[in-house]
Formats: sequence, structure tokens, C-alpha cells
Amino acid sequence: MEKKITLNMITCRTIQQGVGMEAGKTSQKYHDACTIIQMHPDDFKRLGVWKNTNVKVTSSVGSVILKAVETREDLVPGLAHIPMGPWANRIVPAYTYSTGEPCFKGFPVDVEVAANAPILSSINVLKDACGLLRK
Amino acid sequence: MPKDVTDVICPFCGTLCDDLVVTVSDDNKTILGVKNACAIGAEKFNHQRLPGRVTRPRMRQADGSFKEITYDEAIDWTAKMLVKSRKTLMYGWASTSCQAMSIGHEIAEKVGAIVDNCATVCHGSSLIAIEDVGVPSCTLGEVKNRADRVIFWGCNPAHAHPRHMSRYSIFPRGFFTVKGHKGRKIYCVDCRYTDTAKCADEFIQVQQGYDYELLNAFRTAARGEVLPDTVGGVPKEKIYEIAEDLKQGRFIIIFFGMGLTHSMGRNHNIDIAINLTRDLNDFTKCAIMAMRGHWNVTGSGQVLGWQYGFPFAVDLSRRDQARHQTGETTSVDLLNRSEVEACFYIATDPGAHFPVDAMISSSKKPTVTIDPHIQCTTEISDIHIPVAMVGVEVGGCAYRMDNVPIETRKVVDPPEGMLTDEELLTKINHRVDELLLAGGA
Amino acid sequence: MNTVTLTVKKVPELYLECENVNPDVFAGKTADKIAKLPGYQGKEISTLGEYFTIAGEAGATAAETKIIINGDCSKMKYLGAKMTAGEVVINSACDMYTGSWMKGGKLVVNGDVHSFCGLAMAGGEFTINGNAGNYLGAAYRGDWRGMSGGVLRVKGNAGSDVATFMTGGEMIIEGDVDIHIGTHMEGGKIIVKGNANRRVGGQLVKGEIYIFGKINVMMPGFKPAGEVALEVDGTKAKFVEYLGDLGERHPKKKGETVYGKLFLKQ
Amino acid sequence: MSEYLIKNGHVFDPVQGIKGDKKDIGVKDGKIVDKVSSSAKVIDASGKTVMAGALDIHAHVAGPKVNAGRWYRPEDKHFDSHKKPGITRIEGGKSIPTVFKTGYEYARMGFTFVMEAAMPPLYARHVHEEIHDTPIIDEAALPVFGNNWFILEYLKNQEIENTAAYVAWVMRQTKGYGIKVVNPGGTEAWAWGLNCLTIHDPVPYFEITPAEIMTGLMAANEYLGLPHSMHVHQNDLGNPGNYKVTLDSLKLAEGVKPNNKFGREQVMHSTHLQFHSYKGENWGNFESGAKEVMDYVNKQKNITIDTGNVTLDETTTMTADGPFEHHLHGLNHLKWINVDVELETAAGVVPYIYDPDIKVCAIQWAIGLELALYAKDPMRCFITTDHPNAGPFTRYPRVYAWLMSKKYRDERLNTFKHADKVISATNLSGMDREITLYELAQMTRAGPARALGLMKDYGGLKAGMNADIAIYNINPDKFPSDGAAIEKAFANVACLLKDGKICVDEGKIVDVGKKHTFWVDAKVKENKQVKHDIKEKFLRYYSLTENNYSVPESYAPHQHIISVDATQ
Repeated sequence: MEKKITLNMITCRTIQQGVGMEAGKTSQKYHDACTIIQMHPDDFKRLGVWKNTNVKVTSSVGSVILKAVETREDLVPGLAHIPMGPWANRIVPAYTYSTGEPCFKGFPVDVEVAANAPILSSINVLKDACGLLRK
Repeated sequence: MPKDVTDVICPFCGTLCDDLVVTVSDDNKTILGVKNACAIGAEKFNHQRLPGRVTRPRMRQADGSFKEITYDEAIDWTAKMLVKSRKTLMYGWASTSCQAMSIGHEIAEKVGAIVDNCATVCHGSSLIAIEDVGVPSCTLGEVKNRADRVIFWGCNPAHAHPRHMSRYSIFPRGFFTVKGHKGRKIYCVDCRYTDTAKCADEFIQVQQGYDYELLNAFRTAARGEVLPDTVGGVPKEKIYEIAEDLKQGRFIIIFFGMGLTHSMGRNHNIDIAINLTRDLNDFTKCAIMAMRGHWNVTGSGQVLGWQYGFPFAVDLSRRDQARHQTGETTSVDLLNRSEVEACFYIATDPGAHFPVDAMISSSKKPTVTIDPHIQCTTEISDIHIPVAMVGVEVGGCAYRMDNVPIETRKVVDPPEGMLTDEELLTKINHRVDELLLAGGA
Repeated sequence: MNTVTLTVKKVPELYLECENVNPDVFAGKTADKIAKLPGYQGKEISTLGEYFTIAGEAGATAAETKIIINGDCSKMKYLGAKMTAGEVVINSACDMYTGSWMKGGKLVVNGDVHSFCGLAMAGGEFTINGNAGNYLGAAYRGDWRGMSGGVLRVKGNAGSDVATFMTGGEMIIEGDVDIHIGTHMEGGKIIVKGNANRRVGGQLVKGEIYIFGKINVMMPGFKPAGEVALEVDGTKAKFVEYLGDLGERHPKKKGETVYGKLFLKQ
Repeated sequence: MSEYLIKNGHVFDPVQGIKGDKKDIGVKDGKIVDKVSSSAKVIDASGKTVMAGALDIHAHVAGPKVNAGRWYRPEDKHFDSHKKPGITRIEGGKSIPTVFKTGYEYARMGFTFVMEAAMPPLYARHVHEEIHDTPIIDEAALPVFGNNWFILEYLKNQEIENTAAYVAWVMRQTKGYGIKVVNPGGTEAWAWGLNCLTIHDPVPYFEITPAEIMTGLMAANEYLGLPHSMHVHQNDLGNPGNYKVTLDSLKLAEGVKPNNKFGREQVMHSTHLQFHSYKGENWGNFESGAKEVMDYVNKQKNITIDTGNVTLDETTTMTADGPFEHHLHGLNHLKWINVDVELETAAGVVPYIYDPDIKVCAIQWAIGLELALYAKDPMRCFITTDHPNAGPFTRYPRVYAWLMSKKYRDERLNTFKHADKVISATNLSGMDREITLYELAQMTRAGPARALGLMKDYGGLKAGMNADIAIYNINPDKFPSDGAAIEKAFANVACLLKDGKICVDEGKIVDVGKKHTFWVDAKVKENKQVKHDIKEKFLRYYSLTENNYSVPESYAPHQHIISVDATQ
């Protein structure tokens, strides 16, 4: 049976994401900095995978494939982090509580192993969602 | 001979470091080196000289590919889109100059658009809170010269504002703070043990989404009232102890970031942090400041402020009045509700930073994106108009996170024939005038 | 009382701003005149007649005018906003600002309403027979004067930020509410018959909040002050009384501190 | 450029001593001339009042705290943000109007020059960005000096020459006009949460007193020979009993002689005196001190004042007096903004409702009117509302009407909820004086122009002066007995010429003219000490570099530079 764990998700800036963004949205630096989900070692155990495995992260909005990595900035078990960018935003709920601010931090996601699923490029992850990706 | 341009203002974040030295080639075309900048700022200058930069407008075709068009064609298309649409979202502005914004607002007023800036997904919550309860604050030099208690709450300058701690908040020695870091007590409140937390004397780990409750507890403790045993995972003894220590400070500064603005309750988290600041002023001196991220997003709020009286999400769609209601005239809400007919993006990349549902809605509308580089939004727009990089290839006014304006410097020429935001917007404005005079598109 | 009946004949493509649909504007006008009143979609100015079939005639004053609206109003804003007298019945869901800045009269919505409804309501009766969105009966941004009078009743649930900066009047929500209810409240009465999520009465200065169901997380600034038996909106029950928000300032009356009160049904 | 002949108007011009005589005024090339050619367009002013464009000597209309006030008060304009007829942009805001509304509304009332009363030097670029965007009216801004570290350090040692050299440097960097002092010493104390409530309270760490700061800055002002005098907002603003501190401060001017080439006669301008003329020990026994203060002002000829009239509106207070705003917030609990500015100053903003049903507010209202009515020399007493502190500037017509009609102000006074208490705490009910049109021209035109050192070009209708001319729908022979009619006439000029161009026609904006930004370039001897100190302070204490401090030329494209030379 496929294993699935539920985590509380936050999306934030990281310096690698900042550097990557300024290097260009299509740069490898940006891709490497943002296509990760940082998780606590305990959550790796719960999910039963090694670090640096691709996972499918699903929220109420949709799913995205990312590489699960161990946190550099320490998290508590149950809390996960994706650097901000089009990949993170693929699953951020757009609901704003009438404040203009979507739910960038503090929304539930399911994480499951997807070791062989490919990670899309920055532009394709957006185009795919918008139905503009020519397959 | 390469030459050094000094006192250059970094065009990346709201810290607006203004001591960069940029070495440029003799012909003013190439950046050879950047000194004093953080990794992100340096990368911004480096990007200027990357090969393959787009230098002419592009139009997306039916098959999804782009073809090059002239500036005149792009301007005409844009003006026609603006004149035709009954309600247009004009979003972005954070990476351009105040002078350019001013022209943009003139266009918006004529064509009936909503002008919104990046605060809408960033410190918009903070602006709502300030609208509700005000904000006791100060300039960054005050922090450097006086602060002996520094609190970073839900912000991570080590990553988002890399030179903030060395220029203003932790390490510098100031007039009354001759001991620098040693004379300051640094607190960090976050749900993660961030790299900023690692620089702090004390880290308070709050359960994600419990900032409002914890701030309420600090206020309650400061008034000497009873508390439950733990609040947001923090024991009450710790809360009392810190509240007491803050009262002993001479000058307290609270810096806060997305950890408050993006979490549950949004504006209320800041609202109550401001109220705590206010309360502490009954005992000592205390200030609070938003860690504004996107370079000149503060400037957009200022220009909108003096021209229309609202800091963001300014609805000029009726053309004869200005209105503002966060939750209604904010970009993500407008897109969620499909309340606009066309999108005009400038100096930002909502495709990378808006939740996907908003961008799906956006992708179904005529869209023009003005940005120096290819980015996510340009690739789903009908037209991409490249422009000179503000703060690198053209000067202009930008506002720092503490609202101090600085005239930024041009260090190199833009690629041959490339327009600046100001030039481009002026041309669009003229074309809009012509179309309106002729009675529509 | 004269009745004007509006029937939606065209659903707006964007959202139609209907600030002219209320008894005060209609008063003294025939159906023809009403049809010519402007309605707004962005910069396009059209008329009410383009979107509604209008029958009947208004009374001489707002108080003598009743408006009945049929058809889909879910993309219409400002219905009944700023009304001071008379009656409006909307047999549909409506969008934002329904009944906002209402000063008097009676407004009934037989459907859901979106956010910012009943903003800064000062008087009259406003009944929503569906669910309400966020910022129900709250203050307009920046204002410290939210709902100050009248009775606002919601049969269903309400969203977040209900009754922010409330200073007076009475609000009854028969279902559940989301986060932040009664924030910065400085008077008036809120009754929630269902559950409240979190942050009930944060920064509460004065006023009363009654919760019949559960509160997900109690604010740390509230302390229990005993049990009381009360009759609240027709229900007799025992309530635990809490004083708060102890982190907030409170006025003094005759040397005694006046606290906000939160009553939780047992 | 077009020529105009304004025919048959009743002219009020204190510069020439014309008191309502029918006279024709010629206009050519932006100036007033004795003769125009036959091609001049005729403006029929018969049955109307003709005055020079008015000058506001003290208003907060541009800059960081004004803008903070604007955008943190969406409720101030939610239903009041519309486009009016004419070539206008959308105009928003009641108590703190947007820049567009500010320019248009001043012009509609007949104003052509406004002094922004407090510019924090560090934020000078912001002030000039707003001034640049404000249509029609000429403007200048006063940098604040009363809590500046350089000044405190120089004046501790009575170094007037260094003070002057530093002031000159700041004015050049910031395109500033003169020396503004706000709560001297008290605002620096506020950086530690403290205040200076008398002129002898020492400033923490700097060991200097407010009296020494004011005296020293007056000396530096006259050393430089600036067009305007030191412009001061005194200590202890807004507290019962403060009239004594006010008198102490005013007395500092005794014996100080004006030194300038502009015809300015005063050495101290004491602003919004209403807030400084309070008797009593607390709000319970609060009463007017206007008489005591004006008795002194009337005999001390080297002082000018402005009134700071309370207009009984909901407004937004804002001042560089940081501790006062904190205090006010403690009283009304409304939203509070504070900004402490490194090495220089601070500012606070709090909304305030001057409720006619509250006794204190009604007494404040009366005190403002008493000040003007006690003034023996209208050339030294100017009408302001300290916009927006005591009320928005758009209420000037109402203030004029209260001053010009005893009936109108008595109607107001006698219908206050606490009328009896207000009457017994003030002298207003016994005052019969009604300000005449000529006196009004002195208080709003010739007087402020002289005090600002602008009398060569502003405040009068003599040939050679700027053709800034306001024509009002007021027939002095049939002066309205109804206060509301006076108000209406002053709120909407029949015609406003600015630099010889018709900008407002029957209340409608028809031209936005070409506004000028004024600043003063003071030449001083080279001063190595001050140069060194500036370099040092920027290296060690400022948060931006010295090279990024100045206001670029492009921020004031239509600048008008007044030069003074203090090297002799």
C-alpha cells in the first residue's frame, strides 16, 4: 500500500531561492533552489523514504512533484517547507480570508513517494496548470 | 579603463543598501564586478550581462511560441487592450521607479484600472493592520544607534535581507550602542529554528499559526495578568520573563515578516504586535517595523498614498473615483473572482508568486507583461515587453523599508534601443490618449 | 407602502455595482425612472433597466417603499447599502456590501451573501437566511467605528472577521463562525449559536460575546469568572463567564475597570 | 504670454494701502503691470473683491508623515474621493487630501503659495516628490533643526558659525527654505520615551536646554540672513497651563535684531499659537490664555504668529512633536503612528475629533479666534489651521467667516452643548471686533509674505509683483451678513490668476499653471570642521551614505532659488 503522510506546509523565501530568482527564472540555480520540500527526519521515517527522493505533494488545490530534502533550517516534526516560487504556488490555496493574502503558510498537504515522477521546469509547472503546456 | 561607480543602491530587497561599488567597462556597457552586495544583490547585477537576454517585445502566437514585434506594435496592442477592457488589473510596480509609477497611475485613471502592488501578497496584511491601529516605528539608523533589545518575529533576514543584521540590527556599533552586538539582546520568535534564530541570544519556538495567541500572552503578561500554562507551545514562565526583560530595555525594536503576514489571522497578527509595541511605550521606548521585501514596493505605496490616499489595491475602475478594499480590490481576490477583463503586469512576476488558481484565471485574459527578463508570467502573457533594469540601467526613486526614499543610480547603459519603464509608459499613455480621443479602440 | 419588483433579466459578466438599488434612491420614482438609474461595471455605465425588469412604483419616501428582487443577484454589489428606511427583500444570493452602512428599515436576503455585508451598520433589521461571508458587520478598513446599532441575524454560518470594531447593536449567527470574531470590539452583543473557530474576542475592550457551541482555541487573555444562568435569544442555559481581553486596555467606570465579557454555554 | 486687465474690482492691497477702492489691475508676462496694451483680455470684476493670491505660512501638505496620515486613513476618503469638473485628477481625502486635491483646493480658495511646515532632512526627497506632484500652488518646505544632533552639539558650545554652516549645508542638500524648530530638545528626548516640557528641561545626554537651542538657532538664522525667521513650535504643546512656557519662549526674542535683505522684521515666528495659549491646571479647569499671550505679542514687535484655529471637524493630527502624539493617543486611544528619524527628528500621527459637544474642544475653538481678534497688528498675525492639526485647510473660509461676523461666531458659541462653561472659560463672547477685508488681506497676504521674506513678489498687487490674483464674489458695499455666504464666497474664487494665467474660473480648475518650488541657497565661508563632522556622522551613524542624502535637481524641475550670502 502506498504510504501517505499529512504535514503542515509553509512556503518561505530562502537565500538560494533569492539568488536563483535573480539569476533567472529559467536558470538551473532557481530550479535547484525551489524544487525541494524540506522535511523533518522523523517525517522521512514516517514516510519510509531516504532523503533526496522525489515526492508528490498534494493540497486542496492540486499536486506538485518535488525532491524531499532534509531541513537545513530546523523544523519540528509535522511541519514542512517549500521555498516560494511557481512550484510552491502550484499547491498554495488562493483563499484570502478577504485580506488579499492567500494561504502561503499553514495549510495541510499530503506527501507520498513518487520516486520516478519527473519535476517540471518553472515555466512548465505554471503552463501545465493553466492548460497551456503543449504535450 | 574600467571604472568604479560608488554609492550604488542595490535593486533587490527593501533594505536598499546604498554602499555598493560596481565596476563597469569603459564603454558603460558591461558590469565587471560588484562589491559590498549580498549574494542576491550581486546576482541581480550579474544577470544584466547574461547572454540571451531578450531586447525586443515578443508576442505569443497560437502555437504557444513567441515572435518578435516592434515596440510600437506592442504599445498599440497594450493601449487598445487597456481602452477596451472595462476593468483592468495593473499589478506589480515593486521593481520600478516612483517616476514610472506616476505615469502608470495616470494611465490607470484614464482607462479605469485597479492599481495593486506586491504588498498584496507580502506586507498587505501589515498595511491593513496599520490602517486599523497605526504603527509606532523609526528609521533604520535609530535601530543602529539606540536599540538594545531586538526582536525578529516571523522573519528571516539571514535569508531575505542578508545585510540587514550587519548594517542596522545586530552587529553595527552606533552612537549609543558602542558595544555593537554585545550591547544588544536579540530575540527570535519563529516556528522554525532559522539561520536568523541561530544569531539570536534567545529563540522562542512558537507553534505555527499561534503568533496571535502568543502576542496576546505577551500583552497580558506585560499588564501583570494571569496566563495559561503554555501559549502556542511557549511556557508562561518564559513569557513573563521576556515581558519583564523588555520593560528593562531602553530602546526595543520588533522586526516582523511573512511569518506573521502569511499565517492564520494575517493582519491581526501584526495588529496585535503593534499593540504590544504601543503597550511597551508605557514603560520604555519601543518601535516596530515591517521587513518589506520586494525592492521599491514601499515606494508604490507612497506614490499611491499621495495621489489617491491608499497604499495598495487602489480601484480606479470607475475613472471618477478612487476606492480601496482589501479582499475586493486586491489582485488575488480579483483574479479568484474573475472580476477583471485584462491584466497588465509590470516589474514583478505573479506567475511565480501568486497561487496557481489566480494565475489560471489570469491566463484566460488578455495579458501584457513588462519586465527586463523572461520569467514565469511573460511566458503565459500575450505580449512581453522587455525594459531596462531600474537601479542598474536607469536611475529613479525607490523607498526603503523604513520609507526613506533614495534616488537610485544608473551604472551601465541598457542594451541598444531598449526603452525604460518611464519611456515605455509615457508612450502607452500617449497612445491611450489618441485612442480615447478617437472614441475608443 | 408601495412595492417595486425587480427581476433580473441579465446576469452581469463582471460584477454590477448596484448602489442605486435601495428605498432611499427609489423613493418618489416610477418604474421608468428607476430603470434609468445607473449601474456600473468597471468604467461601463449602464442602467438598472438593462439588468432588471422593473414593475411597480416606489412610495413617496423611503419608508413607504418596499423593493423585492427576484433572479440571480450573486454578481451584484451594494444591494440595499446605505438604506435608511423601507424594506428590501432579495430572493437570491448577493455579492459584497449588501446592507452595508444601513441606518434603518428592513433588509432580508433569502440566500447567501459574500464578504463586507452589513459593514458599519447603524440601525434597522438585516436578516440573512443563508450564510454570510467575511467581515460581516465589521468596520470599513481603517475605521474604528464598526457596527453600532440595529439587529443583524444570520441563519447559516458566517466567515472570518465578523463584527470587527463593533461598538453597538446586536448580531446573531445561528450557525458557526470562522476565525476572529469581535476583534477590537468596544460595545454591543454577539451571539453565536454554533461553534467558533479561533481567536474569539481578541483585543476585546468592551461588549458581550455569547458562544453556544465550542471554541477551538481560547485566547490566553481571557480568565473565567464563574457561572451564570442566562436567557440568550430565547434560550435559557448556564454559561461560564470569562473576562477579557486582559491584554487590552479597558475603560474605567466609577473607579471600576470595565472588561469585555465572553459567555460560553455549558 | 497673454495680457489681462482686471477691471472695476474692489481692490484690497495692504502693500499699497488700498482699502477696497475700485481699481483696474493690469497683468502681463506673469507680472502685475501699470499698463497693458489694447489687446489685453478684460476680466470684469465689478462688484467683486480683488486681492493678491493668499499665502499659507504653516501647513502640513507634503512629506512622510502627511502621507502616512493619508494612507493609514482609508476611512477619511472612502466616500469622498471623486473627480470634479475641469482638467483635474481624482481628488480624495477630507482631513488629509491627496496632492491633487491639495493643489486644486488651495487654488479654489485663492491661495498661490503654501509653506510645508516640517521637512525631516532625511526624508527631503519624499517631501519634494509630493511637492512636485501638487498642482498649481508654489511651495517651499522648512527642514526641522530643533532636535538635530549636529545642532545640539554645536549649540552646547555656542558655536553659532558652525551651526549656521551646517544649516546652510542642510538647506542646500534638502532644498529647504528656513529653520523650523519643533518641541526643541523634547523630540530628541522622545527617542528615549521622554520629553522636555519647559524651556529649561535638559535634553538627555546632550546637556543643552530648549532655551539654548532656540536662542542659538535664532542667532544662526540672522547670521545667515535668511528670508524667513526661525519658525518655532514651542515646548509643552497642548497642555493646560502651557501659556507660561509660551511666554518664556517668546521672551527669548527680546533684543534679537533681524538681519536680512528681504524686509523681514521679525526674528521668531511662533506657530499655531492656539495650542500654546492654555490656562488652568487640568482639563477640568482649562481656560483661555489668549489674552495674556497676545498682550505680549502685541508689544513685542520682532515676533510674528499664526493662529492654528480649531475648526470643529474630525481631522488627523500630525507633528514632529513625537511625545505629544503619544500623549494624545493615550487620551483618545485612536490609531497612532510614530516615526523617529535618526539624528534629526521624529513625527507622530493620530486622528482626532474636535467634537463641539466636548467642552475642551469648544474652548480650543474660541482660543484660536481670540488670538486673531486680540491682534493689534494684522501684519504680524496670520490665520492658519495648522492644517490638518486643528482642522483641514479647506475650512479657511469658515474661519474667516467666524472672524468677520460676530453674529456667525456667536451663533456657534451659544449653541455649544456646554456653552455656559465655554463662555466663562474664554473671553470670546465679549469681543465685538469683526475682521475687515483689508485686515484679512494683511493676515493672509501681505503679512505672511513679509514674514517669509517674499514681499518683493507675493502678497500684494503693486506693479512688478507676481500676477497671483484672487477675485472673490464678494461685493464689499454689500458685504454678506450671513456667515454661510461669506464662507461660500471664500471657498470658490470667481477667478484665480497664478503667474498671470487663469487657473481657476468660477471654482473650476482650467489650468494647472507652472508651480515653483522655492529654496534658499545660503553661501557661507568654507568650514572644515563642519565638513569633517558631516563626513564622520554619515560614516558612523546615518543609515545611508552622504552621497545619497541630497535631493536631485530633477525633483524640483521648476525651482526658484533665493540666494543669501553670509560670507561677508
